[in-house]
Amino acid sequence: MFLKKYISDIFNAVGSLLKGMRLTGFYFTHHKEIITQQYPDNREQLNLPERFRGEVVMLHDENNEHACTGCTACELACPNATIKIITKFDVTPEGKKKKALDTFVYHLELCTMCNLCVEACPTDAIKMAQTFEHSVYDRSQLTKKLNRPGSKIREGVE
Amino acid sequence: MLSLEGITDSIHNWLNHALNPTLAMLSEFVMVGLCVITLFAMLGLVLIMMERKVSAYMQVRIGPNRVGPGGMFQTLADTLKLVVKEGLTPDGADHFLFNLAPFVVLSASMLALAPVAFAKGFQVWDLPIGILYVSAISSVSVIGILMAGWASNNKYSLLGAMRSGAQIVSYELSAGLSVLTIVILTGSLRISDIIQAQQDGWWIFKGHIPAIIAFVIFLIAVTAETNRAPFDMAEAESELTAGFHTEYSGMKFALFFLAEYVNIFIVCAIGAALFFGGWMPFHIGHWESFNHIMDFIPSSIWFTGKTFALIFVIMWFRWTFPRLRIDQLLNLEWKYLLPISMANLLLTTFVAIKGWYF
Amino acid sequence: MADEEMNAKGEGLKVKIGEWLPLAQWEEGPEWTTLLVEPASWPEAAKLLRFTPGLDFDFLFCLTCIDWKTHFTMVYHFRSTLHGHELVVKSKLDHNQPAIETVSRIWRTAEFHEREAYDLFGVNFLHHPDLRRLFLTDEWVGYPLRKDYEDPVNMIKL
Amino acid sequence: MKNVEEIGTTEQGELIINVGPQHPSTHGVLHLVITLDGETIRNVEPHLGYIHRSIEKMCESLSYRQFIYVTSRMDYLSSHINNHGCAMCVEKGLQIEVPPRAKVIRVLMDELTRLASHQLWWGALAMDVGALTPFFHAFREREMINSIMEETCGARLTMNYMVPGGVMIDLHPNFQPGVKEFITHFKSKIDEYDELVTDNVIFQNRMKGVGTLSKEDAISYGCTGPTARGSGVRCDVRKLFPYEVYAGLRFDEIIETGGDCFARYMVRMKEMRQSLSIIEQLIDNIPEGDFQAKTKAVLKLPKGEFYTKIETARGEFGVYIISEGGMTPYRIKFRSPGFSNLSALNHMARGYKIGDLVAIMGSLDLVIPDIDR
Repeated sequence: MFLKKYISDIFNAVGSLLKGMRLTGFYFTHHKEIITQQYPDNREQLNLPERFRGEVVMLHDENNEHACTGCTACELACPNATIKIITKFDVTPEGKKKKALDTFVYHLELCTMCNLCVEACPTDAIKMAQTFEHSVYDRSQLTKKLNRPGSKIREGVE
Repeated sequence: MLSLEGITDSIHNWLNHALNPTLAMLSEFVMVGLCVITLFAMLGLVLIMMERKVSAYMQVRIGPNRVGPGGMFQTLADTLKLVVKEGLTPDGADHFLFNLAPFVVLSASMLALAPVAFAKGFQVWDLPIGILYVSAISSVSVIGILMAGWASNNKYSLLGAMRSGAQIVSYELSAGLSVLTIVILTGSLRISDIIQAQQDGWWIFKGHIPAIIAFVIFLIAVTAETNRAPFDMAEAESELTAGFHTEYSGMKFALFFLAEYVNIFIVCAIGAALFFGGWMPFHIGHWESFNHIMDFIPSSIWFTGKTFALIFVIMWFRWTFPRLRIDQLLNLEWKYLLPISMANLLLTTFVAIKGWYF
Repeated sequence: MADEEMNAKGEGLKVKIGEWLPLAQWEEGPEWTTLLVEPASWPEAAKLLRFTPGLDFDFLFCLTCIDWKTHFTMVYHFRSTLHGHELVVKSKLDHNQPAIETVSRIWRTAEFHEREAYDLFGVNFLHHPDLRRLFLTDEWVGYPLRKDYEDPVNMIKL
Repeated sequence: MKNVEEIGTTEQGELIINVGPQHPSTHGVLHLVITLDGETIRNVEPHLGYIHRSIEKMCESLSYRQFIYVTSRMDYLSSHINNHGCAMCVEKGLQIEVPPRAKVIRVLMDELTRLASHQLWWGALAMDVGALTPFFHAFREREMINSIMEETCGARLTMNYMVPGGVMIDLHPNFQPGVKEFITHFKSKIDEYDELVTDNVIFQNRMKGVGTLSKEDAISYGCTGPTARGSGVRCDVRKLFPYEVYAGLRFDEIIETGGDCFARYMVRMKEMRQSLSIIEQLIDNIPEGDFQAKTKAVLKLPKGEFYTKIETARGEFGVYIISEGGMTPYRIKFRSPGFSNLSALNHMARGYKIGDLVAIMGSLDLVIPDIDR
């Protein structure tokens, strides 16, 4: 009885081992199953989903106009003080003073891509871009100005 | 033809003709030494590459593919890196033993290469007790491992070395007993005799049941003896970080690494010689015409093919199985492998006396 | 679970605990049946809660401390895996020398949770088997989760 | 050369070893000081705090919308579920009714997260006991879930998809086909998992009878999740205190009574199948409607205390908010499952071998940021 159990133990054990070996053997011979993505080479085929959150960018149209009113809603929504908005006062044609965006400072090194600023923006001036290769040689290069030089607010955006 | 038969003889004759016997022998020493070192380097490169590719395919990856065509020169680049790396010796280590250990391990595997028959008539030293010599020398490497573990002054290394000691001492037994099976059937310890005895068929076929059991045990035991997964207790990277070579870096680490792969090669070559006829082509009894066709394939190719097939199986083990625990490892040896191989030895003796093999 | 059922369970608990602790005080919370305990009577109360048949609060799933600037409040959340009812126990501690008896012998999980509370709030758990800092280094000065804790290096004011 | 006494032994000649903070099998910066008698473990003492960021203190200065994203950084493998728990707590305080569509989306995301977490655990456990191949096989399936998440939520690991009142963005049109493809793919692969690891005799020997935790001890140590269910404790929050749509779903609470590593292993393996069945039940029945309830721009919780619990991949995650009526919480306590599970480690590992310690830690499925917070 002992001997029978001893031998059947050995056979079951070897059987279970062979089962695993069959599986690895299958993958060894079936190279179609390989899932490696050869990253820097496949940049062209690499399609990131449109919702992918890589960094915050400000949308500019062809007239170099953006939709940011400088309301600082994004700055308040940001948990990490990633965004700093510097405002200035423009003089409207009617001679009134109006608050406007001077510089949109964005600290990429502090950003956690949580999307709260985009959610908070009332005029959809900012959005998340799909870029993800952010490495630079100096940390100061990660502090970005999102509004382009000379850009101004689009007509009609309040 | 790739056959190496006769090349050694002609070199020997030519040297003896040109020089006096002492000088001839000395120059032969030098030549053999150079050949062995070259072989070592080549084996290291090829086997590490093979391991990485095998593991990659089993793990649904591609593996090294950047350096050279298909990543072929990856190991060369790695070796280059290891050579130029600084070989650190820890502050509290025993400097002499620490630096000696890799060479002990490497010399042990170099010595074990002596009786391996690479092709027909191509063997460094066909000594009459070849098999015994190999099993004796292969246990010397444990001294190197113990030395490395102790001298590192690192508790992980020490634990790894102790495990390795216990493991190699126990698995020697069943490896030796399974080798004895073939020795009984052949009646000789000389490797060339064992290979010659398989002229009409390999022992795994001729010796049927006892030979197959012995082969399985041999495979398990040598996997354990070379510290390969699933028996890589001495390294066990998830438990002991890297075991006995935790503190080694640079070329000294590379020597350990190299010795591991050369050891695999040697045990697989011995396994091929014992069970698959070494360089002997695939012969079936007295089918002269079939045997003749098989003879057209050079003996060196037969040898390499068989050895690498066995190496592949050992790699296959490594990339499929989890590691055993140290007590389970010893249990397996003392409760399963040793009793089975002893019973198998009795069976073999019986078969050999009765002449019930082909 | 429906609110009425919860309330019924809570009332039942109050009655049951009242039998054992005639002086038990209750706090009206929105969700939990909350028992207020003096630190001095906590050891006996804890034993009662754990070992009284019908109460069997064997599962201490949350242990924390709140700094109310004037005093500390220890909060223990209990559940009974037998009966499924839940209870919160609160104990008011002195702000200058917060100390309370350990419950780590009754609920083993309290050993770690009390070490955490000691580490971050400085509450002294009397007769704790191994009261040391858990997260912070042994040399750390101060207790970070207290409201008056200031650390010019590690705390960044946004 | 120094003798052994000088390099760290106790009076009894036991060896003291630091496992971690940098060690291949602690999966992070866990530091264990273990006392060894030969190969046998006599004591395990965890030293925590290597990545303690004091998230509870951080949250005291963040608004109720902002603090949710921080909790992804605690148990990064079930970040969705952590976020979900926090969102639920805020909703409880504000008495927001979440639209049915958002509820279903949340449950779907939770279960996908649980699957991804268990897959990673499976690979990592196999790697701990020495088999490296399963790790890559597990990542192959996890990659599909990550891609689904990336498409809908915009990120792969720390999604920040849950907001108070619902979810941030509606489901991507590719979500349903993607999940269905994943289900068919994973159903065949989970059998391969069994073939490669579960049935393997070496693996079973490594796991069975190792690190036993009795039911009483599991309760006393406050263990939750698969760790406690492996010891026979009923503690699945989804069953005991159903939230969102779990009450209307058909799934089993997996209970194993072995209490050893293999029982914990089997609980998680079976849970993967249960999660698959939950996803199957919901994927075709996502109700139409809003994905987010209307909420005010600035959330202010009324004065009071709010506690919610949720079942993460590791156990019961509790969020305890004490509000003084302001824009930020007065105090937040996160009851993390890993912290309590870890406290049982010493009890479980004592008397076993070093190799077992690794297996036990693997079977506990520790995520260190979850423990350190």
